[in-house]
Amino acid sequence: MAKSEKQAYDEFIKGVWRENPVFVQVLGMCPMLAVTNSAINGVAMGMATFFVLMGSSFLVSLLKNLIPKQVRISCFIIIIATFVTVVDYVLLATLPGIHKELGAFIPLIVANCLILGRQEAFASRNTIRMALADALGMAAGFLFALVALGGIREILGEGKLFGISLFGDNFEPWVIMILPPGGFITLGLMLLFFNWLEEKKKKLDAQVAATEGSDL
Amino acid sequence: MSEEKQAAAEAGEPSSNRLVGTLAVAGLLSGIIIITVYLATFDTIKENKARELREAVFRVLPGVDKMQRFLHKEGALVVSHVEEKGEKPIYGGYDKAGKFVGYAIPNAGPGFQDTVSVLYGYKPAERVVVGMWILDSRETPGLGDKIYKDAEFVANFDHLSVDPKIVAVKKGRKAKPNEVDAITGATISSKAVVRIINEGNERWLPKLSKPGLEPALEKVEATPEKAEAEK
Amino acid sequence: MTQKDPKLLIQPGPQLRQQMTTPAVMRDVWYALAPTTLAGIWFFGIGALLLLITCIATAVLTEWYFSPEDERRYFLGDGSAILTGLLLGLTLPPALPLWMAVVGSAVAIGVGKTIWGGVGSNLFNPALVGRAFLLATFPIAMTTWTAPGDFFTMPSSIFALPLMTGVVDTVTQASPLGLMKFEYTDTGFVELLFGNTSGSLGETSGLLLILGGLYLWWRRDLDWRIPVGILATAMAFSLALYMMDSGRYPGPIFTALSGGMLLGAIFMATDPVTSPLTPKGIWIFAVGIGFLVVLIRVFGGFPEGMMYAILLMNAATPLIDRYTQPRVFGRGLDTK
Amino acid sequence: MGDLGWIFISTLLINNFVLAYFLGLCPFLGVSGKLETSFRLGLATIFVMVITALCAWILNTYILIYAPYLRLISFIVVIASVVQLIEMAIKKLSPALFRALGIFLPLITTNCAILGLAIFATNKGYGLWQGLVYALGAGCGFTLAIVLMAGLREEVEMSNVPTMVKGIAFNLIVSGILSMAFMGFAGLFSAG
Amino acid sequence: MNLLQQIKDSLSRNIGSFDHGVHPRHHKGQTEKLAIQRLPFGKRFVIPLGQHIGAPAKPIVQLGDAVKRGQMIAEPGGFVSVALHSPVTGRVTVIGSERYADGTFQDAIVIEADQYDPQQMDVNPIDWEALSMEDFIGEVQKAGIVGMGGAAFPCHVKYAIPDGSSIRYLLINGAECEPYLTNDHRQMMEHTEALLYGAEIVRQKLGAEEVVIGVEKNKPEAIVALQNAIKPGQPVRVAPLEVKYPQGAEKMLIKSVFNVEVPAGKLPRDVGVAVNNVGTIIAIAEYFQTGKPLIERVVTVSGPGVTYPANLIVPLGTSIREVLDYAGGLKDETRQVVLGGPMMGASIADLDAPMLKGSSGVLALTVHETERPQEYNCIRCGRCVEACPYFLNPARFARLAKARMYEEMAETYNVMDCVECGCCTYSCPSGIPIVQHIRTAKDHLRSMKGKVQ
Ligand SMILES: Cc1cc2nc3c(=O)[nH]c(=O)nc-3n(C[C@H](O)[C@H](O)[C@H](O)COP(=O)(O)O)c2cc1C
Ligand SMILES: Cc1cc2nc3c(=O)[nH]c(=O)nc-3n(C[C@H](O)[C@H](O)[C@H](O)COP(=O)(O)O)c2cc1C
Ligand SMILES: Cc1cc2nc3c(=O)[nH]c(=O)nc-3n(C[C@H](O)[C@H](O)[C@H](O)COP(=O)(O)O)c2cc1C
Ligand SMILES: Cc1cc2nc3c(=O)[nH]c(=O)nc-3n(C[C@H](O)[C@H](O)[C@H](O)CO)c2cc1C
Ligand code: SF4
Ligand code: SF4
Ligand code: SF4
Ligand code: SF4
Ligand code: FES
Repeated sequence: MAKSEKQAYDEFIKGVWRENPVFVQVLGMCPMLAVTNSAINGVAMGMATFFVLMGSSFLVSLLKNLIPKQVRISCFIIIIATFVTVVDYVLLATLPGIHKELGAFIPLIVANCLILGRQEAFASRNTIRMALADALGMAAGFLFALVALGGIREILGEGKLFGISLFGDNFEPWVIMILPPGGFITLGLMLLFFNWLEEKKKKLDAQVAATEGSDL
Repeated sequence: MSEEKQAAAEAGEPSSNRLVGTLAVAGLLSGIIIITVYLATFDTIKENKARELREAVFRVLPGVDKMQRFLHKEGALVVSHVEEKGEKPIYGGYDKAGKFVGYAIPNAGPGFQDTVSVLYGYKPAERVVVGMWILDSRETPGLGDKIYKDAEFVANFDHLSVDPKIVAVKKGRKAKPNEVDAITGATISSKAVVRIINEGNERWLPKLSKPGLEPALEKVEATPEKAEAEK
Repeated sequence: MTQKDPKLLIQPGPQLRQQMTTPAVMRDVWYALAPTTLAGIWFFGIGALLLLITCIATAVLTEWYFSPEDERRYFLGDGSAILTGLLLGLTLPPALPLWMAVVGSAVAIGVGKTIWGGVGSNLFNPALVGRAFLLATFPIAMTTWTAPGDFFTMPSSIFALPLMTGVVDTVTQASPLGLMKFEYTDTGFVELLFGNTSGSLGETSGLLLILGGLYLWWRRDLDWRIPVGILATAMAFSLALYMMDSGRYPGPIFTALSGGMLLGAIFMATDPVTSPLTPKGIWIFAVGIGFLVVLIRVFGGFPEGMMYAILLMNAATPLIDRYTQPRVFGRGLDTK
Repeated sequence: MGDLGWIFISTLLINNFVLAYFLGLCPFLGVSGKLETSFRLGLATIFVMVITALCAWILNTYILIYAPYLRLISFIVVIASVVQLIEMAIKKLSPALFRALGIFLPLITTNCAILGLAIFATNKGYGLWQGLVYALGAGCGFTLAIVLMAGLREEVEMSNVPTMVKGIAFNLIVSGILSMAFMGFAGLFSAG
Repeated sequence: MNLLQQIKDSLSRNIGSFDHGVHPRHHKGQTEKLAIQRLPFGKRFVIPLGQHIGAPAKPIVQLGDAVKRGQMIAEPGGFVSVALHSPVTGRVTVIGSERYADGTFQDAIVIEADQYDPQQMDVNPIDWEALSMEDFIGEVQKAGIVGMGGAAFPCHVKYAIPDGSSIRYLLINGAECEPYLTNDHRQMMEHTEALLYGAEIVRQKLGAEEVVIGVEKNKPEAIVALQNAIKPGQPVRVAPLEVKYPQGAEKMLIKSVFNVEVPAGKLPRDVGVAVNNVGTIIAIAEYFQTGKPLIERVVTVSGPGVTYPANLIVPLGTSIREVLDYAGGLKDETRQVVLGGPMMGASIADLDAPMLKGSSGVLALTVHETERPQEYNCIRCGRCVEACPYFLNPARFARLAKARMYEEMAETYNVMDCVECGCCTYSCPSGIPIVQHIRTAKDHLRSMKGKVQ
């Protein structure tokens, strides 16, 4: 029991950090770049994706034995599209303001390769429990990335975070951050930062290995 | 366990019937879910939309309390309650007493970045624009978006003569009743708004009913949005 | 005296080299820009000098910081970072807060150059990448033009605190292009030629820019086809428009002398790194820029299109180069 | 006509699907390594987009007014099947064309640029001709962007981009610069 | 051909020049006024068996054999190969590996000179007019004559015209576009008669209509000397050429003189032209006049590192050291010694290596010439593109080669058409050794091709 709990936890952490869908696997970029010009939009998009991912992972792993191989992709897409439509309507009914901001990009969650990819690679081969842990991790990682990107763009672009002003009235907004080039460049630089961390870690590991080697 | 084995055996050679069947079931299932959610949210969504429109109309036509949709058909304005494809409506606003106040006219055109959708209020009796609101735009945050965020600019349209046509001038140079102070740094967007309104006027002014002969306020219950509002 | 057996060098041929070196080319461009720079400082005052120094210093520091440790000397040795900083500075409005210049210059070198692998590897003009970034980031500050004043003017806006808006306290004045685009007013030929107009630091005096260009051409550092192609195309295009409606469209002389046209055509489009290699390609490049400038100036949303025109053609340069390879000697002849 | 012209210019340059809307990024970043391939992918995209616009218009006009809630699912299913049918037809009728474009078709059918096209065209309320021009503009815009990108990347292939930067991070930053350059087209033909 | 094309052609007919190329300072002043001298015979002569293009020669003497000056010591190893002769009377002391100028070892025959022999040769004129074409070619091969223009390509191979082609012009290459070198220049002035005689032999044998001697305009005395020597009615003319490197590359020369481009991968004979260096023609003349095979050649010894620059007749096989010593030895500042011209020549590793049939010059260079600029990244300035006489894209070669994309260099950019003239490296402000990159690429491509076959 404890072991499987640990496993589930591992799956979760893997998605949030080690195999972060955006920063490490670079998946699901289109729907994310377009809407992440503020942290709150990032949260909204992240939550929408979260819901779709959890829902479809659950259904797919539940039905995995009933779906024949040949039509599995079609079935996955139908399942995903269903959840996306649900999210679309629910958002439209409950949070029309947010829905207006995210606009046409909500339906595009269907095309997010992250979701289909998880179904194909994980949910359709694992127990419901693990599938949910994996979905939770991936969705949380995606949410984290969206909020981080949206946050940076909002802080520089408007001097605010979640709508709260940070620098006072005299702040000069960095308009580009909210514009498309800002999205590209910020994500590029963030990936660069992750590469740099990775490189640094590798160097450190190599050093540690070297000193350990000499000790022996 | 044995079931699983069987399924695995079947997975090798499932009949095409089974494939189609699975898809059909999946489609059916998803259809059911979607329709359920659709029905559950339908009313709220409809109301949200109607409220949004109403708020916009009330904003561009001060003093208005009730509204109805008009279409231009066979040379005259007629009241319409159902959406019809391809026909562009305008809205008539009436005060508490049910007296006609003015029209709210939507129009759209290219702005700095993408299409800008404008709704503006027009009083035919005085031939003035009495309000302007941006329904949708992708203008640059901090610059172009001042066309709706900058109250000063929006106030330009509170009493604006349409004769001979509206003109945008450099900020601070407004002198005539048909002139608009453009936003510094967003001249293009400002001019776009003016152009869109001028185009709307060109299209609609000749089609409007003679002042005083506007269609009267019909039975209020007929408009769904009114029904919602009364609840 | 004869040596018994000298220690002989083995080097691959050819053993002779012409005298020009890359750092010397870069230095020539500094010299060519010197008159323009001094004039800019003369017109816009010490504030402008501070702005230029800030740009250059940031450019050099950024280059130093990002270049590999063992190659730093070599990366800095060519002097192109100084040039990028200088050219960026010359394209900025004189009252721009210094902290913004720091941002622009760091972006110019960091994003425009070092991530590509340093000098020679970048495919976009670094100074213009920096400027495009600044324009999209601080559109208002980047389009607030001040009138030329006396030498000791120092707009307080340049000392705005980092991240904060600068309040421009000197006389602001629309640039000749702004006047043209939004009010259809022409600026006189003489003013444009001698540079007593508002605008970017380095773009105001047409005469000095042309002088610098002639110097570079004489030193064979510059491909004459680029400025000539750009100016000819732009002037022809605007002449055609001018003949259609002279009240509304600028004439060819105004087009050639206003805004960044000369600075861009002579010093920025000619950046060898980001322009095509082949003679035919260079013509296509130049004509493309000339066309795009007028298109953007006259029909687009910005009063000035030089920067975008150059960046767009930079993007197309690899394609141009690829499809304009010269006919190799002895190939592609009619076979008898 | 002016309207159609503006729709085309706008989607081609000002509101380029890739550079301003972030749509079609996977092929844009993934397949832009080789010029030749990119160009053919671009052509295939134009083709699929035009088909999509047609399908979307038919669906919108004849089916979705009765069942708006099926929009997303029907778009996906119909576009995917129509493209598949056409793919089969091309394979039969013109094997050469199939070799040139066909291999890309499955890759594109489910991507977000195609779906986005259908959804945007619907949201904007475009009619048949407007929708087709919109699709043409979007497809050509995609082709323009990916061909430019491929040219840049082929060139960069030979230069010494630091290893740490190489890869998606670099491509994103280059896209950013390209997107910045395309900002120069903003406001084109709308200044009035 | 339509009228437009004709007008275009006549406009582009810049006779005497070709497009692109470079203008290095020519540094010929040091030696151009110095008459050709004879280098005294040394002691030891090293004759490498493979000093020409093609198959190495096969020794026909034994260790210890006594040989006479001009005696054949090795016979051709195949059709594309020539004979070797002893430059002195003496004794064969070694048949085996000897150091070559580039530092490698090659099979060679070493001859120790007989110190007391007067080194005279009998005069044995050959009646060339009576020879059949086949015999003529055989004689040229037997005489060991190779191209003296630098490539050392067996001369008789050029004369073996296959059926179907014919030669209209014999083009004598007196361009001497390499800086420093003046050996062709001096030969044209001092051996004018021999040159014209040799030209007549080759012209008649090849059935050519006319002999054209291409000479760069920086050798006016040579042009005058030739023009004075040409008899009225003789089908020989001198074509003055623009001073420009590589005017002497045969395809450029043909372009300059006839305004004809030799198609890539084709030979001059495919456009009806045979090209020979001045020295080559003179060697032919000497052979048929006196029976003396190719056992010596004219060499320019020059460069700022040489004490007394000179134009010397050097017996082949003499060590470079002896040649330099005769010219007063190397100055202290010398950093590099080059065999051939400064553009195409190679720097040598060992002064004891022998002079070869293809060695047109020995140059001693000092720090000033040998210091290499700091290498920077290519800034795409296009100077190399504007320099390449073959209209290739050297900048692209350098980049592709650095990225090891050799196949693309060949397929898209025709790297194999490059003649390694060095104009690109010469003109590059970033100090990129482009030619070196090109050589690496070509080597790689050739070895790949070898593997595939
Ligand atoms: C990044 C950026 C975004 C801009 N966005 C807008 C915009 O949305 N609307 C607009 O009218 N002008 C916009 N502009 C400014 C225009 O390009 C143009 O300079 C301006 O309209 C000129 O107005 P002015 O003469 O009042 O300064 C933008 C400029 C930049 C650099
Ligand atoms: C770049 C280059 C430059 C050359 N320059 C000369 C020259 O100046 N004089 C010359 O006789 N041959 C020159 N050659 C060699 C000629 O191309 C050609 O091989 C020669 O003239 C043929 O005559 P040969 O076989 O008698 O030597 C040059 C070759 C190259 C590739
Ligand atoms: C197999 C082969 C056959 C050749 N045949 C001829 C020929 O018939 N006529 C000719 O002028 N040159 C011939 N050449 C020589 C070349 O054209 C060229 O002169 C030689 O490679 C040296 O040229 P360079 O001194 O310019 O480098 C031949 C070369 C080779 C490798
Ligand atoms: C004629 C000439 C023009 C140049 N123009 C620019 C320029 O506009 N912007 C710039 O950053 N560098 C310029 N440079 C410098 C250099 O080429 C540039 O920094 C490289 O792009 C860096 O790789 C120029 C150099 C020369 C020789
Ligand atoms: S696969 Fe699809 S969702 Fe994923 S990054 Fe690519 S386009 Fe975006
Ligand atoms: S390069 Fe040298 S060998 Fe060749 S022609 Fe010129 S001088 Fe003669
Ligand atoms: S060495 Fe080759 S590439 Fe360079 S200039 Fe000469 S022919 Fe052209
Ligand atoms: S000459 Fe050198 S720097 Fe100039 S393009 Fe050629 S290789 Fe590059
Ligand atoms: S193309 Fe946009 S998500 Fe893949």
